[in-house]
Amino acid sequence: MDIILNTLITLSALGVVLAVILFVVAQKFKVIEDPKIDEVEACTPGANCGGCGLPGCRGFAEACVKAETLEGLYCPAGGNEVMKEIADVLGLTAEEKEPQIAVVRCNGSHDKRRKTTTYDSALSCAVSATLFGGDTDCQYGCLGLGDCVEVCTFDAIYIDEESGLPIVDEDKCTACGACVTACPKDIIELRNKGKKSRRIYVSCVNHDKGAPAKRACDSACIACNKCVKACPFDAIVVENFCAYIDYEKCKLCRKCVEVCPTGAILELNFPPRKVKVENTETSEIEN
Amino acid sequence: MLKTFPKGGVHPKENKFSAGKPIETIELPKQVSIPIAQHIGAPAEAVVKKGDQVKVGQLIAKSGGFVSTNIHSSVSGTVLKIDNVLDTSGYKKTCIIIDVEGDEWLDSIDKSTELNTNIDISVDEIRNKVLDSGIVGLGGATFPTHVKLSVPLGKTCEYLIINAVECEPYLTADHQLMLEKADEIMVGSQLMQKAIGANKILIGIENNKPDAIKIMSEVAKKYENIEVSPLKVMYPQGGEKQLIKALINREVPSGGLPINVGCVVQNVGTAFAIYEAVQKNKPLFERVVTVTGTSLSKPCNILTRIGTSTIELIEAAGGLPEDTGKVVSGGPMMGKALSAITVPVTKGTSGVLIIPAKKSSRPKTYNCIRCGRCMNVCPMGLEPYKLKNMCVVKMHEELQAERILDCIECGSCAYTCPAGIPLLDYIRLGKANLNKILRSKKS
Amino acid sequence: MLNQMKEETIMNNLKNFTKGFFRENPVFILLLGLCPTLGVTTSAINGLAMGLATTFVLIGSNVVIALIKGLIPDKVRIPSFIVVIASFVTIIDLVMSAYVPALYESLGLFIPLIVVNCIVLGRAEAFASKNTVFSSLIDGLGMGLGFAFALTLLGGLREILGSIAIFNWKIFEGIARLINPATDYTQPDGILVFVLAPGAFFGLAYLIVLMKKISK
Amino acid sequence: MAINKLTVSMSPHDYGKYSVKKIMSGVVLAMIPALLVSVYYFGFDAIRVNLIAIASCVFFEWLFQKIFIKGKLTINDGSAVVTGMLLAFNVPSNLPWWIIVIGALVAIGIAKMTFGGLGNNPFNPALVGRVFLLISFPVQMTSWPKVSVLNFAMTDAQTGATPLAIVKEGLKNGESYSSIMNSMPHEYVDMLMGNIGGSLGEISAVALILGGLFMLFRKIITWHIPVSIIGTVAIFTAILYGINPETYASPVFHLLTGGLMLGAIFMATDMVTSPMTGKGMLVYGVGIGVITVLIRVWGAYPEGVSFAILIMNAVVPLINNWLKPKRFGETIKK
Repeated sequence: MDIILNTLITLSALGVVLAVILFVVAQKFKVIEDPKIDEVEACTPGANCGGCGLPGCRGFAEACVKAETLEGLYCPAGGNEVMKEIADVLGLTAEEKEPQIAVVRCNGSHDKRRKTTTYDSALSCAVSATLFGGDTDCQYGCLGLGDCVEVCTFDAIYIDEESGLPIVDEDKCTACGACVTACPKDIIELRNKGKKSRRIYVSCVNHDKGAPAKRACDSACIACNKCVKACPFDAIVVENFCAYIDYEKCKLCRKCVEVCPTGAILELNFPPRKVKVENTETSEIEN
Repeated sequence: MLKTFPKGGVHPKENKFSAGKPIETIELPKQVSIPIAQHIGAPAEAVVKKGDQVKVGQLIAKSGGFVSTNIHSSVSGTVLKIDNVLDTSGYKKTCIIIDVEGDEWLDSIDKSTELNTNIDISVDEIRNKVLDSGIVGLGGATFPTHVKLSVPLGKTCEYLIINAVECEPYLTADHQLMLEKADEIMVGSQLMQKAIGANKILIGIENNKPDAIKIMSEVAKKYENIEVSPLKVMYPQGGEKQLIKALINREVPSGGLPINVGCVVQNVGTAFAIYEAVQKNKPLFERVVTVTGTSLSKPCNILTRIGTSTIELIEAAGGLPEDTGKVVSGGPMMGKALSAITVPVTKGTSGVLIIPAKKSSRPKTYNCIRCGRCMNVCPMGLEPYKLKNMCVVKMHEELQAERILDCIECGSCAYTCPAGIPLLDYIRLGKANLNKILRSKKS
Repeated sequence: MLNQMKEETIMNNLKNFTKGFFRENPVFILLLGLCPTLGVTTSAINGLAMGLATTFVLIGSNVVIALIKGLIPDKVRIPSFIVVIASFVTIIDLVMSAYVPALYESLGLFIPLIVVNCIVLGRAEAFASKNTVFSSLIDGLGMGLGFAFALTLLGGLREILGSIAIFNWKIFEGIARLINPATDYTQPDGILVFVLAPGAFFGLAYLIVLMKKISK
Repeated sequence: MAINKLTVSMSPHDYGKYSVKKIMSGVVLAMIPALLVSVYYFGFDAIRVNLIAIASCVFFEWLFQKIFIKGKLTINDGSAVVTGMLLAFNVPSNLPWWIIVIGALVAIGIAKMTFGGLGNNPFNPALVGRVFLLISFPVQMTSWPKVSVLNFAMTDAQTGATPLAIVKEGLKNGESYSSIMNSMPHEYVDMLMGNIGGSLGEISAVALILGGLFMLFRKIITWHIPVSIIGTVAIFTAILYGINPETYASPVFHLLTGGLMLGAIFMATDMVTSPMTGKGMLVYGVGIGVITVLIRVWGAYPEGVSFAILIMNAVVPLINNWLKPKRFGETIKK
């Protein structure tokens, strides 16, 4: 009986005293944190890639909660879906953005671009770029040492052994833009993913004149202007001896691909062209 | 005990094969390509166009700003075109390509070899002539000399230091120039002294050139206020800050210039070029280049016109050896490896070094064993192993606190690393990135 | 429909029970309750006893907290949890000192220290205060047995290496006795350091590595 | 014209003569005199212990590299051989083979490869192995065989204590230092030459100093660490001896016995686990010296060099951070 009484008295007394203390402390240190930040953060992919330009996903969530509208705030890794979720949580409207993807604008694989020197320093594109234009005659092309691979937090880019060029994994790439800033040659660009992820782009950034560009690389853009003439939508411009397709204007008609003499314009994820294939085959036989 | 800088430094094998070989001239090339960016600062602007006739010494590209300088034709002939040509930087840069026809010099150039010791020229005239003649620091940094000769307001200069150290292994161009043109160098130095208003001229020569020390000391007696000091052989004594520390025991503050401690440092080659420019009216269109290498049959020092293709120099030195693996413009410690041997000689080319194939690859790399050798040889008292790691993980703020910008890129750390780690590669990269960040912060 | 739901609950409970062993093992994966883990695991039997004591406390506190979770105000839940836990620890403390005095002696201070074992409070906070009584019971049982499993494993490892014995059965000597009961063979000492504190760190570190490898 | 593809790399284009492999082989060469002395006094046992230690160290390095690290193979840099030899030098010559293998496993597996291999280990691997064995197998690790010149008979040698243990025991029993020394079977000359009980490689001060001079000459080590350790021990023990020569051993005795020379010359100078600047090395050396004397004079163990080095290993990163080299141009501030 003693034990029960003792327990009861001790615990009750303690409870009363502590309750008073707790009350005082609770009154003194009141913190109100917006619970929405947590909710928004839960919506984000949580990859902390920095693609939005803010410090991590938490930073992005805080910015979203603080902001009046979601204008200018976009999570490239999560895309429209995530933005819509966030908008629902906050009761705002998110702007729709065309999904984008990183594109490597160099097609100078080992067999198309001959090596003229041997590179022997630290294996980093950035180091190599401060030293010289690259171990081929093309001083604009991909160095193939994989700085873009290193910065990618989504494992979405890798160097192809055979061609020595980086290849973007379409399913994994979130267009966060880390590789774009990492590339010392400014070869990687973020472009609209396009319908059914069909894209057309000039896979060359060589600003040399036609002749030296062609000498350096078999698939270089030689600024022949044929694509410019072929384009019905004025989407192609040639600047500094290199063509560029504006993805906002391009309607994916593929006319430029046909006329390009060096194959510098690439088309991705299109169904094969039946008529055209037969034509080239016959012409090859004739030759 | 000979003077030297107190901390760090290495002593690579000297290999001065071309020492004592008289300065030769070679046949004029058929064509020269003269880059318009041969100096630190803004590139010059071409003032000739395709088809123009030019003479030796004629201005072909005009200074493009304060830190920039003129470029003159080194040959006479017709401008073939202005095109992009691969140069020492490893990139294609704009060059003026001239087909050589004969060797017709501008009339104003005094071609006589007579010594002109008259230095009774006004300071402004000296500066103007230096600017007009397109003189840059010939030690390799190619900083426009006229900028260095204008002492900023509020600063005074006590000493003019003539850098005759030539601490790079293999190179002998400055050494040979001192043997043959000691008097001219003295006059050139005095002209500079006058321009900057220095009290005294100090000439630092490393002790592995006893003949040059002897000749220079004897000649120096003829002139006032010139002192020749022999220095202990230690790389990188030719670095401005190290040389000042060695000669007058003053430390240039971090991020400062030699003028902060009352000095201006100029290379001997520059002194000679200034003599020629001021006394002979001859712009800078030729320089002495050492062509050397263990496998080269005839290492030599050649007086070369700017714009000559490197291959012609190599031919003059006995031809490119079969087993060549690497061609370096400059010395083995700080020179740049060339990606083609057609690269033109520029004002900054102090030497052409041929390295055999079996010596041209990097040593095998191991893990860093924290031996601290890189730290002990760093003449700037930095911690290269730490800087390298920080550069790899891009800790740029910490890099600035570790004073990466003080690095003079002498390469002592990478030279001495027993684990063969490419320390300097990454440090250079980190420096470049940090500079980029600082610039963008400023603007 | 009803059957399916029942199956689901059973599956859920089974999951709650098994996760404590590997997927969410408190010691190897969650790294909770390291103080008793390092302190008492000099032998397998000590580890097992400590693990079972903790299991008892876990089950008790989980059930009680799940029962009264509606009554406790959110602001003072931690003091309340601690009171509940402390009561159960006191119970096991009294029980052990009454029935297994030798073991109680060797575990010493670590039994009362169960009060501040992060697993107990952690489960109360993370699981019991949000789930039903039954699943809290299952969770407490699973987590507790997972803890006991980890402690026994570590204790066994240290005992084998440190004194070449398992559950106080000297291995070499025991085998020699089995072959010839009259033998006077005495086995050599083990690697002493595993009985000492540093051995606990080595053992735990490598067991964690091993668990990471296995659960991959 | 161009014959080969030119190699393009960053400056410098010339490289010094040091490489990790050369440094490691230099250390091995420097250990040869001490090895010869140990063979002279302990016979085949010395060779046996060395071979087992080296072989198992190299094997474990290979194994861990293969299974856990999966980088390029690093056993050919020679660091495992050095670790193996140092481990062998730090154990008695009559140690059973399986204990040596456990030591090698701990040295390479726990102290070195777990941290990422050569260059990343905070503690000297050989010493971690040795201390592990000392704590785990106190009996085997402290029964030193009595030396007998060129004993190749492979008979079980008698065991005896090290001079340090004799003195420690004697002082504990209340005898005075001078009386202990009088009954001591060894002269100072014996201690110099190695005619005393002790670990395999630590017995001969002369052979170790020879090796140290060789390493100094080859610029593998600098003078800072050995000199500061030996100097600190000498000064500290001299002060104690000056206070009371009856209860404290003389500095000469401290210098010549135990693993002090081995520790100062070979163990503490391990580049990976020692500070980088000269100043840092001096602090590190003084620290080791002080801790050694503290353990030897007032601690439970008769010998304290291994513990002292390991303790100071732990503060090396701090020393490196604190004693940075003097930056050029730092003194003048605008």
